[in-house]
Amino acid sequence: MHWPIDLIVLTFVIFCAIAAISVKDLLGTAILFGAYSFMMCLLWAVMGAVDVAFTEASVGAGVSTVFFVAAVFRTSRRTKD
Amino acid sequence: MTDLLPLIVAKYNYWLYVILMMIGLYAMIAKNNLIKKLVGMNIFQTAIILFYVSIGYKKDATIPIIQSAHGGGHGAHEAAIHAADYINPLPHVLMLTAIVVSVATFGVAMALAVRVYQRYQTLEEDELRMRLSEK
Amino acid sequence: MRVLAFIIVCLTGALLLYGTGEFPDWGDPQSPASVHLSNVYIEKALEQTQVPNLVTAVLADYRGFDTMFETAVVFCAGLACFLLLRDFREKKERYYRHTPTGVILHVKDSKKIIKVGKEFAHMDKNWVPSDLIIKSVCRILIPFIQIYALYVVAHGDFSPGGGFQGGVIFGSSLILLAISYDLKTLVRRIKEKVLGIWAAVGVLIYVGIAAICMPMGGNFLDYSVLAPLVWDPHHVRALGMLGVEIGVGIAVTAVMAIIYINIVSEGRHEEGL
Amino acid sequence: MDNYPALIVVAPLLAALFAGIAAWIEERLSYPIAVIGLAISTFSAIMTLMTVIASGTIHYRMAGWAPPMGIEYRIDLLNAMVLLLVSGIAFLNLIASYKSVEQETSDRAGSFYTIYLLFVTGLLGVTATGDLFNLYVLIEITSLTSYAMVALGDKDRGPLASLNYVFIGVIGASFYLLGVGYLYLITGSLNMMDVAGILPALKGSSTVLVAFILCMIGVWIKMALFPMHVWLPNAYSYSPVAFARMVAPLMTKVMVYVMIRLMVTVFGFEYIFETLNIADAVVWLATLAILAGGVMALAQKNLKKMLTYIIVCEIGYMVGGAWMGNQLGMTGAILHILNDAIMTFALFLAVGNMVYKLKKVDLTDLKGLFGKMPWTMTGFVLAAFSIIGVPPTCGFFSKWYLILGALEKGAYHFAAALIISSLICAVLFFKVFEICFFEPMSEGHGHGESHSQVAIEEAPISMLIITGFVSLSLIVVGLYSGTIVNTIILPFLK
Amino acid sequence: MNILVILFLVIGVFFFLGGAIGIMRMPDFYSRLHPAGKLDTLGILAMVMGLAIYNLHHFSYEALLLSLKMFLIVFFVFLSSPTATHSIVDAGMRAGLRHWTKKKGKG
Amino acid sequence: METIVSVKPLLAVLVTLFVIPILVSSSSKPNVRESWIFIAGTIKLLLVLSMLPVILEGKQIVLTLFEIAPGAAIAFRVDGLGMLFAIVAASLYLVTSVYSIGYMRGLDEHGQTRFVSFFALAISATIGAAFSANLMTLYLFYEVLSLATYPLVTHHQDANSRLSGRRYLTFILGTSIGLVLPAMIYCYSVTGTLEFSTAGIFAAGELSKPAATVLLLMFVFGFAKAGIMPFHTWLPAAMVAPTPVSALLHAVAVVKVGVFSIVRIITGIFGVELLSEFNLGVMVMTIASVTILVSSCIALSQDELKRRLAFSTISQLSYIVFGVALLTPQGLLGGVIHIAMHAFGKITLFFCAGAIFVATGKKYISQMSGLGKKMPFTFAAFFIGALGVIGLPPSGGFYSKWNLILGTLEAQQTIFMLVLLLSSFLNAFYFLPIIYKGFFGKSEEEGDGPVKIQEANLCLLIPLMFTAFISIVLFFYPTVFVKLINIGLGLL
Amino acid sequence: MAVSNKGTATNNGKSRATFINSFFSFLITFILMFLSWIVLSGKFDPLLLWLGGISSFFVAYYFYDLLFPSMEENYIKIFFKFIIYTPWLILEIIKANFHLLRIVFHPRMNELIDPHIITFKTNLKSDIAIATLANSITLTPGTITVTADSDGVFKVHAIDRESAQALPGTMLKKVAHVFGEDI
Amino acid sequence: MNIFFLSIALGMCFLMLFSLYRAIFGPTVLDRLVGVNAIGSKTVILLLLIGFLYERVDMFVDIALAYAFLNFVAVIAASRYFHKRKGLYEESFMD
Repeated sequence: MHWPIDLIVLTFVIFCAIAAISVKDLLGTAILFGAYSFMMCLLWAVMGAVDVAFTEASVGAGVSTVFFVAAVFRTSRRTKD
Repeated sequence: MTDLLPLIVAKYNYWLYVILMMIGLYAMIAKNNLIKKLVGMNIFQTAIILFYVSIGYKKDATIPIIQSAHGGGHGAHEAAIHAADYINPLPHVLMLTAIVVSVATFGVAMALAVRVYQRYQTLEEDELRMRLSEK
Repeated sequence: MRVLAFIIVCLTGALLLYGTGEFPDWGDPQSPASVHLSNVYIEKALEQTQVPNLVTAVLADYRGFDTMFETAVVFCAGLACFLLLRDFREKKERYYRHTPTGVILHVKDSKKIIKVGKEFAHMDKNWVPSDLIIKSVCRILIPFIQIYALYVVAHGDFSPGGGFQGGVIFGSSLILLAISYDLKTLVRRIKEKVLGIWAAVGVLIYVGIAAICMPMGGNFLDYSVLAPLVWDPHHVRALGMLGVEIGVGIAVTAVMAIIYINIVSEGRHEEGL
Repeated sequence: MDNYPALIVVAPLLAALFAGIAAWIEERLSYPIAVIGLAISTFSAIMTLMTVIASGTIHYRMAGWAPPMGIEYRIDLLNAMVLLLVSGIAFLNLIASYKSVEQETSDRAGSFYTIYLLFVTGLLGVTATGDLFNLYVLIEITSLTSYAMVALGDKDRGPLASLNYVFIGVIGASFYLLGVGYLYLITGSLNMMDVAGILPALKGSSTVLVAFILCMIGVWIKMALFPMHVWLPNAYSYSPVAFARMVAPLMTKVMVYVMIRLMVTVFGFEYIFETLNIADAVVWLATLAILAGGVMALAQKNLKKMLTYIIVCEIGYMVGGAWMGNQLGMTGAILHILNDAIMTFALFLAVGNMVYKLKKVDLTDLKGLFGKMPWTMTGFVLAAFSIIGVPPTCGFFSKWYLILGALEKGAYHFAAALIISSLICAVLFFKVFEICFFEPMSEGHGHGESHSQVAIEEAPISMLIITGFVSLSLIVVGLYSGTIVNTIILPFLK
Repeated sequence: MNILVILFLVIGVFFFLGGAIGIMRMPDFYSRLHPAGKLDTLGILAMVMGLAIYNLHHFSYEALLLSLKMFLIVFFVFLSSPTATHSIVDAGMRAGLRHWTKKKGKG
Repeated sequence: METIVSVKPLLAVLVTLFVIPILVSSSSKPNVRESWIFIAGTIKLLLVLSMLPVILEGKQIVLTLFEIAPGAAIAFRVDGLGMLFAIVAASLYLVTSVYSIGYMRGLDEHGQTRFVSFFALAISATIGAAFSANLMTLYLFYEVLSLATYPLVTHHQDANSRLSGRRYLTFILGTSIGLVLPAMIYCYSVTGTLEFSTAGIFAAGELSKPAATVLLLMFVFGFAKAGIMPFHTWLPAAMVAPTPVSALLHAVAVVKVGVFSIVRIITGIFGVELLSEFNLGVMVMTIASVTILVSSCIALSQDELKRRLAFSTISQLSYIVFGVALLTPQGLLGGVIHIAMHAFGKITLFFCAGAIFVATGKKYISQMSGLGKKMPFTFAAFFIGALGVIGLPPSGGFYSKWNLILGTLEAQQTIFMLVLLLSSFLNAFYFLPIIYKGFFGKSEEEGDGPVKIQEANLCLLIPLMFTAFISIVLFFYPTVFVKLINIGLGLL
Repeated sequence: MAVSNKGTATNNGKSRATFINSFFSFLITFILMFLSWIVLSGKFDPLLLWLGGISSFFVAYYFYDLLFPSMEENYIKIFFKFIIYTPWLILEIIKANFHLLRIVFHPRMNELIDPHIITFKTNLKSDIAIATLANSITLTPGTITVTADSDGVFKVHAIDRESAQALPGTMLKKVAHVFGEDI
Repeated sequence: MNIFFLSIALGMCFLMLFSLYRAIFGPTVLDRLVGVNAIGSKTVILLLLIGFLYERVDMFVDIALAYAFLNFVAVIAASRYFHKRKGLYEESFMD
């Protein structure tokens, strides 16, 4: 029943992951990483893991991204790769 | 073609988890920037979570919260509960813990990255190595 | 390095793919993982623990011991961030803002101290006036986020969520406060000391509830022996879980705030984002 | 009281929390709280060990649920021994650390003790638990605390070393978690005994094989077996002394314990040595680890670093012994867990005393130390002899069993590596001794009688007493190793 | 009833589609924000409305509260979405991003 | 064989160990310290002697302390051989401690407390080795001895002693870990025991000839303290140590432990029959002979007295190995009793060298012309000691050499008899000139020395005269030792 | 809020007024919180209600000054006015959204749009009013508030001339009416 | 009706692709931010739809709500970065 959504979102997730590690700007990485977490959350929800989805939503989309941005704020956006 | 689709659906999650994990691992090993590595680390951990959650999924089953007729409070268990109706909760439990662990690690790692930057003014590994060998 | 990494990654991937060969299909209800243990949980949990959310039941009761250490991990992370980054040293250069006029004073002499009060406020190089729109909207939102977070903590038994999620959301409400106003506001409202103590107290609630079971005659974490202490002995396990979730929520809230504050200000507790 | 098994782990955790609270309210209270917590833990460990020896394996059900559903503490002889080892060493080290913590991290001592106790909790939990996933969580506690501690030690290089440690540590833990996932997928259970009961039916499954390999790689990374050892030297040598003294002897040993536990209890010898044919390769790896560790140790100029490479070398001993696939080798490996923990502890205690007085311990800083710190050096010498494998000290006896095991299996290369590493260690330590013994101190050196009149600047008495106690226990444990083998290890292996 | 639900949902999807196309087609960052910030907001409103109505299919007390809860999302989005949009625009301004103008675009 | 369980062997080992803390705590009061040493030495000797009657009755004293593994315990067993060795070591320790008081104070050495402490430790280990019941225990004390002597060898803490110490350890520790340990473990893994027994521990057919050869070679070379030729260089190097060390340890305790171990290996591990069967005695004898001859020749060319003595020691040690390797009763007797005879002879010589050094500061033979006239007692003792080493009557050395030659005849190894004779000749050749020079040579620095050369102080003089005396006594009354050996080897 | 009775007795009326003010804002916050708790929870279990009460108290106690910093304004009136304002706003939003949709789907989009920034000043005083206006502007398509400072100066990014011309216009009047301020 | 929800959900997924494109290829960081913000709003709806697919929407509303909150926090945090650190590409003036 849910497999089409699962399939599509999973593919998006892979895109996001690749993009997140290949962007040449750490803030961009942070933002894409947030997107990656959104997708993941969706994926968990699709698979019926509501608690995991909730946690991923709160952690991945929320605090993780904020920590990331905070760290980038205190360090540097520069990255060579 | 008709045989292929069920096969893909049956294993798609497992294959993609491997790919995701490879992406994460590659980033952790090959990337030059420490924060990039951290992102790789997180992707790696998420891949594992994906794996576990995929284990737990059951076709035609609902989320692992027992459905009571009127949703009413404690102890309302009228009908017998069939295991096949609910998704396996155990992997979810494990992954909750794993997510928490990963966010804790992530926080500490970020703090470390800030410290490293304070000290060396860079996060690139090759530059760090250069700084270290200077002394 | 890249080639080596690529080889390692490919080897690992090949190994994992090799392992997937004998996996049961995705979503197969008859896979070993779905029949051996989980059936017992699904069928017995409501009866034994009176908690409809199976995940919570397993998380806080059957495998409550894991969760206890998970909370300890969170506590540990907060403590680690504090230890690593907190910087108690006096700053040499200080900036002050004259609030009525908005004039910024830059004091280089460390001995000269301007009294901070209504007229003058501390600031630092990163200071920018906080955005009015964000500020006023967040002002309205934050209490709602908080009540929602508390709701999530309290309803861990019935709906998804629980201590950890609620704690994180509460923590992000504090972070939002720090972002929309400034970090000083947060630190002034909730003292660092309070956060530190609460982080420990939260875990302590968990461990305490678990440990009290031992002198009561049960095993560690065995909530059922607490029945004489609560008003509703039939639901003692659910109540035990609720208590535990509250502990988790407190600890996680405090820790998230600690981590954010320390990372964003490099441990100086000045201006953040 | 039947709750000793839980108390071993919970006492330090509770103490950690109270110490954490005390750190904010009245920092001086943290230390006594920590001491009390660890004392209770040690006492419980002793009681548990005695119970286990007297009446066999203890099954402790957390939350009162029967094993496959709930988490179980399954304490057999091996567990009990390692538990006592961990809590004992942590306790002794805590007593010895008061002064050095005061010196190194005076402004946040309370938090230091909290992290310290959490670390101990993690190690104890890893040892006591009978659940595969619980093990992972506890491994993460130990790792997280060590990350913090490593960064706290050396202000300059600590954070970077720690960050690298984070990366590798996470990879290790994640591999382990993946392995557990594969196991869970194929068996549907997480309890060690339960899994062990199901596995024999799945002998030929590729999933089990991959699960096994993943678990092993994870544990190896965590224990720093040779090619995955890169994080260890920096991490351990940059951490604060009070912590290094505990992490160095315990962390890797506990991981070796985990490996043995997985091999003996979960997968079973039959599977590993009869179905799979990788034992020879692993023994070769261990041989390489021993040699590489020794050679790299030779190249070091800093005492702490040198010792960390020796740890790498010692890990090779234990892995090799465990993978011999015979009783003698396994006996040697288990005995070496005990012995190596004690001797590394003794070494690091002595080094801690030196650091307390000298601040840094490059080899050139050690000149004339025999005159300056005779007691510390005595402890150091004894520990060094133990590492080399000089008979009355315990290091010899485990080496004895290891070589016997190697001979029985016909792994002559491993036996040779053991002997060579002994020689390398001898060279290493005598290099140190020579510097301490022959080279005059940098200030006011003279000849003849002036040597005996060197002002003795010893470390504080609390540190010395512990150093002396541990050093003596090296010999005592060595002499009683027959008893240990007969009462603990052999019954366990049967 | 179902027709109403379908109508709302289709309208919502239509708004979202507009947002998506807008994000793709608009020439610069500032103008992209217009569809992203607003069409999506309205899309959410429409779709939640549809879903809430569908939820009231089997009317009960709980279902009503649930629909209210859904509207909480809308309330929230209406507060937060413009703020977020404004915040992003402000960020762009402060970052010194120049906005696209017609002349420039043509020239 | 009747056995008695007693703690006496343990006490005999520990008594000098227990005194160490007292020594350390009384480091500021030299007189107290030295009296403690003396008391401990006396007790030790008395303890050893108190066991003598029991042993002479043909009984054994056993004591098992720690069961490490089946067949490899930390255990003591006092038999004839051990007793012989223990008596020699304990009595000479007492003598040496008197001597070292004189020597160390005479030279005003630094770190005297450290010195005496490690000395006590070393002698404990020596006695322990003598009383070992099995190879494990023997190895244990062997290693302890190696390490305890290191600070003694490098006592001066200068560059020279550093180099020597390095060489000392390299050879002693390297061989024991690299050769003895694997060999021992191999033995254990084959037989499951390490207990010494006169029949050997190997059951029939357990050991092939090549294996036995390799194993024996590993042991013989591995116990490098015995100074078999390629691994002998540590001994001359160790002569940088203060003379009491050289005297007691490098003439008696350390080197004899090495030899004693080889004796134990040949008689207790392999067993005489096995080795005879494989005809391995000849191989060992050949090695020993080479050592004897080559080191004697090197000794000839040494000018430093102590080095000459060292090389002499190397050759004399090989006599013992040689004798044991003959695998005949006479040869065994001769070899083992040479432990005692050479001990008394050589220690006398070292004492004399030390006394000369203390009194005159001279180390080289070429400087010693005419000293005999000023130090007549010393040189007389030197003469007696030299006789003992050469093997001429009326010294004990004659007795052992005589038995050795008989042994070679018994084994019908005429060539080796020639080796013995030749080496005795060489011995005479490198000792007698010293004596000749001392008594009849012309003093070089007659009159211009500011200090008048005279005999060393009594603390030095008495011990050396005493040992010289004993050396002569042993010529006339070797019966106790002979009996002990016969009991020990089961020859009776 | 943590002002005790003792403190107020000795002080003059001003502090008493502050106390009452804060108490009222506490009370309103509490009620609001409790209401949202009920909406969220949807269960009327006594335990949960108690927990809701405690939670609301907790939030209200610590953060009463966030929602209602002072009692100067007549909140209830504003609230009702705001309710009236909302449908108009939504209508406006929908209207304007179609306008935006037209732009988006127009094949020659670039000709339709003409982004530019306009600045205007209002006399709005209170932060809330400014924020409301700003958000309303943002929500009505074609325009996004870039900055709005406390002096009432607005900087708005408009996507085309047509949207820009509508500003500030009716919306300002409505908002001012809601918050009872002059235009 | 479920089929309809599923197709709507798939349509949303398809629309997400556009936002994803902006998030991945957006020329500037802020474009990515816009993309992510748009993804966020779609996800909220998707979550609700999944809830209907599971017929347990009461459980999914919580997630959607939390999601909306936290997306907001993240976006605010990311855009606040530019309030403090000026400059789109290069490093700011700090230290």
